[in-house]
Amino acid sequence: MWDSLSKGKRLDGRNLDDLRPMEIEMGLIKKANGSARVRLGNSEVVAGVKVETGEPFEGLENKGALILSAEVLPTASPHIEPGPPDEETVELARVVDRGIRESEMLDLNKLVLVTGEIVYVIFVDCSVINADGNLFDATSYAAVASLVNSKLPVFEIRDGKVVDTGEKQNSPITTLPVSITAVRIGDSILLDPTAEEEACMDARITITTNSDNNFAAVQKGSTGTFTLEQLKQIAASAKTKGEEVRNKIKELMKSGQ
Amino acid sequence: MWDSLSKGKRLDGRNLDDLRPMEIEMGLIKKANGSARVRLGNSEVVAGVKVETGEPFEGLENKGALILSAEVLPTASPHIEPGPPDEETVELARVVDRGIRESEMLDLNKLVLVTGEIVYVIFVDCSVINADGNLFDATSYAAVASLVNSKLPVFEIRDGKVVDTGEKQNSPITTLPVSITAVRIGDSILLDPTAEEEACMDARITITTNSDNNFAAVQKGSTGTFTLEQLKQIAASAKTKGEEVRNKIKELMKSGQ
Amino acid sequence: MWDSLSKGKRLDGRNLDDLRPMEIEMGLIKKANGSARVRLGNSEVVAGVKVETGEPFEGLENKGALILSAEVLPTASPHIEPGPPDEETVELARVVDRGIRESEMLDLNKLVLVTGEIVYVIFVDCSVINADGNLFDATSYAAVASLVNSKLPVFEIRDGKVVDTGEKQNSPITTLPVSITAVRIGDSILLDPTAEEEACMDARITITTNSDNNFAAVQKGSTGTFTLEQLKQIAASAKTKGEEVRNKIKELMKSGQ
Amino acid sequence: MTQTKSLIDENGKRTDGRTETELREIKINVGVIKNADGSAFIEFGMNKILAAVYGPREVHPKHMAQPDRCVLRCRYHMTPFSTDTRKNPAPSRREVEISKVMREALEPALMLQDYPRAAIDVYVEVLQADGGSRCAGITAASVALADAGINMRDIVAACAAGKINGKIVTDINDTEDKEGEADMPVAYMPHLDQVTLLQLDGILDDKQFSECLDEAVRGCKVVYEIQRKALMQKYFGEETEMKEEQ
Amino acid sequence: MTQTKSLIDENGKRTDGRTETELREIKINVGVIKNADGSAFIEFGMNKILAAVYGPREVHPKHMAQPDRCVLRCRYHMTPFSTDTRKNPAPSRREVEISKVMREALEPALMLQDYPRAAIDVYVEVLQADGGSRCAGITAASVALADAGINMRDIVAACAAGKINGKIVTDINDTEDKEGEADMPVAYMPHLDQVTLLQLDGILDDKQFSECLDEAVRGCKVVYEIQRKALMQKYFGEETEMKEEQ
Amino acid sequence: MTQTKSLIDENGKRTDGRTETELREIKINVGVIKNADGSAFIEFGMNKILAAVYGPREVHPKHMAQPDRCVLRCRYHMTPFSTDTRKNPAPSRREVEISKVMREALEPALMLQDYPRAAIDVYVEVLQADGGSRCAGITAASVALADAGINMRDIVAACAAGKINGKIVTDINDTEDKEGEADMPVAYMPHLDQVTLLQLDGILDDKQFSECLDEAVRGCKVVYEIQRKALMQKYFGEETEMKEEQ
Repeated sequence: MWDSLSKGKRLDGRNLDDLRPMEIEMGLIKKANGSARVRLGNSEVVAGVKVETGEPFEGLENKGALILSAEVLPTASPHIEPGPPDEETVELARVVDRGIRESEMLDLNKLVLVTGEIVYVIFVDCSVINADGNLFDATSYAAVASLVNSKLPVFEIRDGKVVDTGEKQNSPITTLPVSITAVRIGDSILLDPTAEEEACMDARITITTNSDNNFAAVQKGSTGTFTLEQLKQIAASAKTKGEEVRNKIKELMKSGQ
Repeated sequence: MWDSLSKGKRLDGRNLDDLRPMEIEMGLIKKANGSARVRLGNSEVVAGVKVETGEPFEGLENKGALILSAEVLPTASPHIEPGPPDEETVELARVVDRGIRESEMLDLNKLVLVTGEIVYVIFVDCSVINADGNLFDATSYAAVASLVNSKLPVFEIRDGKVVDTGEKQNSPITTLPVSITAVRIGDSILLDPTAEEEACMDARITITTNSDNNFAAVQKGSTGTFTLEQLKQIAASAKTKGEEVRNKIKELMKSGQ
Repeated sequence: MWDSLSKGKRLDGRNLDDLRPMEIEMGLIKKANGSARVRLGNSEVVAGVKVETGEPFEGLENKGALILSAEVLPTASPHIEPGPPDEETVELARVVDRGIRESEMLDLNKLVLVTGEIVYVIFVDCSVINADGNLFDATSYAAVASLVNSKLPVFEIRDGKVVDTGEKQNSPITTLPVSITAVRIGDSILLDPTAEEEACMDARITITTNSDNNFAAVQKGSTGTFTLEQLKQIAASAKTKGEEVRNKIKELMKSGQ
Repeated sequence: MTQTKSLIDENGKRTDGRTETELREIKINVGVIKNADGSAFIEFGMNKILAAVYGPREVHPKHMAQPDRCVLRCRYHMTPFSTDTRKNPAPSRREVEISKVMREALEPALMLQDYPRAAIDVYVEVLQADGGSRCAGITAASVALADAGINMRDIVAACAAGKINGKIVTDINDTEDKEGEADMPVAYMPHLDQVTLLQLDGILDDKQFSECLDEAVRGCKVVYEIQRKALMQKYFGEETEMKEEQ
Repeated sequence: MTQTKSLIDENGKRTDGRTETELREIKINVGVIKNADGSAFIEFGMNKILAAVYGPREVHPKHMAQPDRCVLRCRYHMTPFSTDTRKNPAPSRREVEISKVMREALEPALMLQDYPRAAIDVYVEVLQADGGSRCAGITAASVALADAGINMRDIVAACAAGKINGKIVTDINDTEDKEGEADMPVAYMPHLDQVTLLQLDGILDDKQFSECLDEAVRGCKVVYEIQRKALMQKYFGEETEMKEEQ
Repeated sequence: MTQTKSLIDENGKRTDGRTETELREIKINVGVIKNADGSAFIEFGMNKILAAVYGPREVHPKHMAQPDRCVLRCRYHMTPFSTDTRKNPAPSRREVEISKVMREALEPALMLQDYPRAAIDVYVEVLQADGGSRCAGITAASVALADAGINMRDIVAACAAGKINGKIVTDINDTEDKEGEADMPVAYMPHLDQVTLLQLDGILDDKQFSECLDEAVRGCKVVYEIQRKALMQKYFGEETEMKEEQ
């Protein structure tokens, strides 16, 4: 790998800043309020949106509740044991959640039924089916696409009780957050790493931008370091490459998925 | 054992389709709303009924809630470790529950206080005290007998709150489900297996009939197989033998226990 | 140690019935409703009081709820693993709780908003920071001092909802429970044992007295025994030494902490 | 299973348009999970279920290893978005039970003595649940085991029969499961003519019991043909399947 | 333990008709659990409690074994139907604490050094709980240990005393525990004259403390006689007991 | 981070009176926990955080040991009374994540290959939480590691920068975290000039991103000086610090 990288090429033939081929399928889970399956190279994630009502979070009385979970299914790799999420999966869920939450992708102010008492609760559950590196981006794209695909039930309060009117509404989407993950191996910065590349990485970073192409969330990971110059360079790539991915999602939206 | 079985006899002298001696004692736990202790050979189970009020299950808004649990106490055998129920105990509880639920032994429609909001919650908790095979039937008989023995508190809604009137009512019992468990060892089918016989079994099956002598629930277990003919033969035995057990329970009911 | 004890002296130079030097600092956690840090020799505990509202406990509908927890932080010794409380920590919490509860230190009758429905919930959480023996007393003193230090928010019911008025009130303290712990090593009875002494102890006992110098709670521990005479002798010491500690806490209260 | 709505119309059609003996549409894709040793994706009506097989491989923890045979482990698991109401991610007692009966239904077909001291893990993931998810899961898992190259005596095919409006019907769907009178899931090895799973929820008399069991087994044979074609298509390509159909 | 109702009537009788120094009725049956190495069932007032002993036996996990002595493990557990309100099956902090003090109360009577590297497990199962279930449990467990043939220095007998209406009384029942002023459970080895358990909940002055402790020990001695008879009846039959009573 | 109140007044002062580039008051005491191999207590604004280090020591369970290096383990934990609303004692997903990034932020400074097969445990206990508890925790932990005598390449200092009212400011406090527009915690090794932690919550444009990152690093350098003095004071006494300040 090192030989290859020193020539600016990766084992799978990509340039250092190439993303792998991506496929997005929306709406595959009819029982969910929204769903998407994303393939990023051989990494594959299914995300589903389910909508309920409940109490708002403390301190966020005038906002709907967004709850994102992620699990890496034991189908995904020989190294996954079934069980409660480990440290890495908790980080995965929280980083994907952070991108959506900090970009304010969903206008949660529009998801309140009775301030401080009853709000829409939006569950976004992400299941990694096959793991071949960069689960952060694959999961993030699946979560974002499932929300893009979602229609929310119209709930109403009648006689003090929540009633599902049977009607549907578009989800209040304001922006499309897109994360780009890079790893450093020696002096090379590689985007969208495979599992093989992650096994050799020194450090990892995930940068999320919104539709205005501003930064919304960052997470550095792994036990290596970055210089300030490297960080700024990756930030610039995250904008360019993020826009590419965002345009792909926008096309899917237009095509009516 | 194989020698013996080839002659149609079991190590404890029983014929293949003989059940072990059974003892049922009802009402031993005064603090419970109903209780029973069952001895089936050396297997021994105590079951207790406790009644509360609560919300109905989702999708079953016009029915009382029945919640059955089973635990194999560490007193029961040198092989039991204290702790949360393992796979086998979960199956035990679910099979016993299924017999009671599918036969509609309790008329849950009569256990509603406010439709969709407050219903009777009937807990049936089963504790295996000594384990010597066929826990399915021993536990099932204890659960059924504890319900037969049970008197429910009369709850009322006053000023929007649940009040225990202090009065008692009979439980709304419609039928008596009885399970019969058989195991296959080689070509022999044995009813009511001991622990020793279960250690040699190829496959197991539990068949529950109701007071009309119809089938209400079936659970095949263990890693062996049955032929269709074997299954139909066991189904016939389950009816005959189930009726014997049912008559025993009916006698106890008449004798005022 | 045995040599030393036979001469009535301990390894740290104390007499058998000497307590170690004690330091109490109150109010160090501004975000808590009350707090205290106690150093007893090298054992160190921080306790914090947090106040919420909630339902009363069953059977105690006309009383506020007091909930005491204890944890031994992994900072406290090389032998502590992070994780849920083990048997010893559960006992620690329950013994500290018992002293406060049985002495009726807090007048819980004064902490009711709507009888049977909404009461003050007083959490006292104790964290052992460094463990060098006699955690029972160090934790008990920290819990008691944090309650002494506490001011409760004044809650009111307005339009059926709980409102925090923003005002503060003194906690309804009626008495100061003080526990004294003794261990038996051979024929010697030692008060306030160090970790080293606990490692050699035959039996342990914790006796709590109240401000009237009556007994309020006792817990014998460890796998050794006491004679009746030993127990009565320790009970007498618990009164004398408990009064010393109580006076120390009273002085701190006067000095306005 | 109390109040029975009309689940069969005047033309003898069921709520989803099927006849009494008709199975829902079934599609099986083999080898869909890159990292797994064997895998299959089944669409069985609205069920969408993945099965992945890892093994034979080393056992962890080691004390679970058997000196004379392979350990088979099996997990049936529903994703939170697979059900009408969101499923709590913690494993339910229902999932624990189904995992157990699924393992017991699959094991008779496997030559486990060929892999002493090893383990085979079967992971069944329900992405969308419809009635009959355990049968669909067993069906997919058996194909995934074959795809993993495990030595097998037979394929296990699974299908339920049941009773609605007093009639025995094949392959109970979600509505029929909830509002019908009986549901009997069966798993079956067609070549060995052996039943490896049998459950029943609901009331059947003598005659119905036999009829239901026979009908479920017939359904299993239909399912088996689809399993066989899916495996042939994977290993011999589209053409083979063409020939089969001629 | 605040507001004290009248728990002693004008005739000096307690709510269940007992005098101040009278114990509730106690019955002990030995050897009631077939699979256990030793067992006992105690009815102590309305308490119905089983104790089963397994061991000495191998320790799992092995690293818990002690080279020079046997490990004693003890679990106090309430069945869900044993209490007025249904008990949640998960172990409560109260059960964890009682398990610990129960083990510490039983251990002084056992010759654990006779069984190096082994474990003895004591399981106490409360089928019906009344006041004093820990004392009844210790009493039953000690009989079960004897029934298991464990080498013992003494039998541990347990009984509480307490304070109601300002008076010291023996063997506190449920109502007295909840509405009385103090409850002091004690476990005691009669031949060695040693206290192995002592707890107190409630207010006692100096004199009451001594009196209460002495009275609890007297109760333990009464309990011990019943333990002894139960064991003799098991091992020497009904007749022996007859002789005892003459 | 939606509705931005005025967090900077007309005099350019923040809610706690600081200027835009000013850090909160920071105090570090070294060696505060008797039993630990190294420890530090930090007050960083209203944050009160303990860090204790145990190790290098044997690894349990043993299979976690690495043949060529030391295993670093790290736990970030909040006491129940440390937050405005009582914190549930069970570890939250937030605590799990912070434990992970904290370990990854500390590890680059440690010469772990010097201690093969061993483990170092870092326990960070938040007694009182204010904005920036992860930065304060990393700062304290790095000092505690030095106090434990672990071989280190550099000290890790941590500080956040952020955006409030459209301006980049240093060392975000609790109010600014909740009501401001962006929070960027950074950990940094001053001598090696390397970033070991970088997170961002909130919206920044290109220019702000760079500015914020640079400002956080500047804050880390200020923090580093305080770490250095605390360690010198511990090891060389008050006097040394005096000289430093001259």
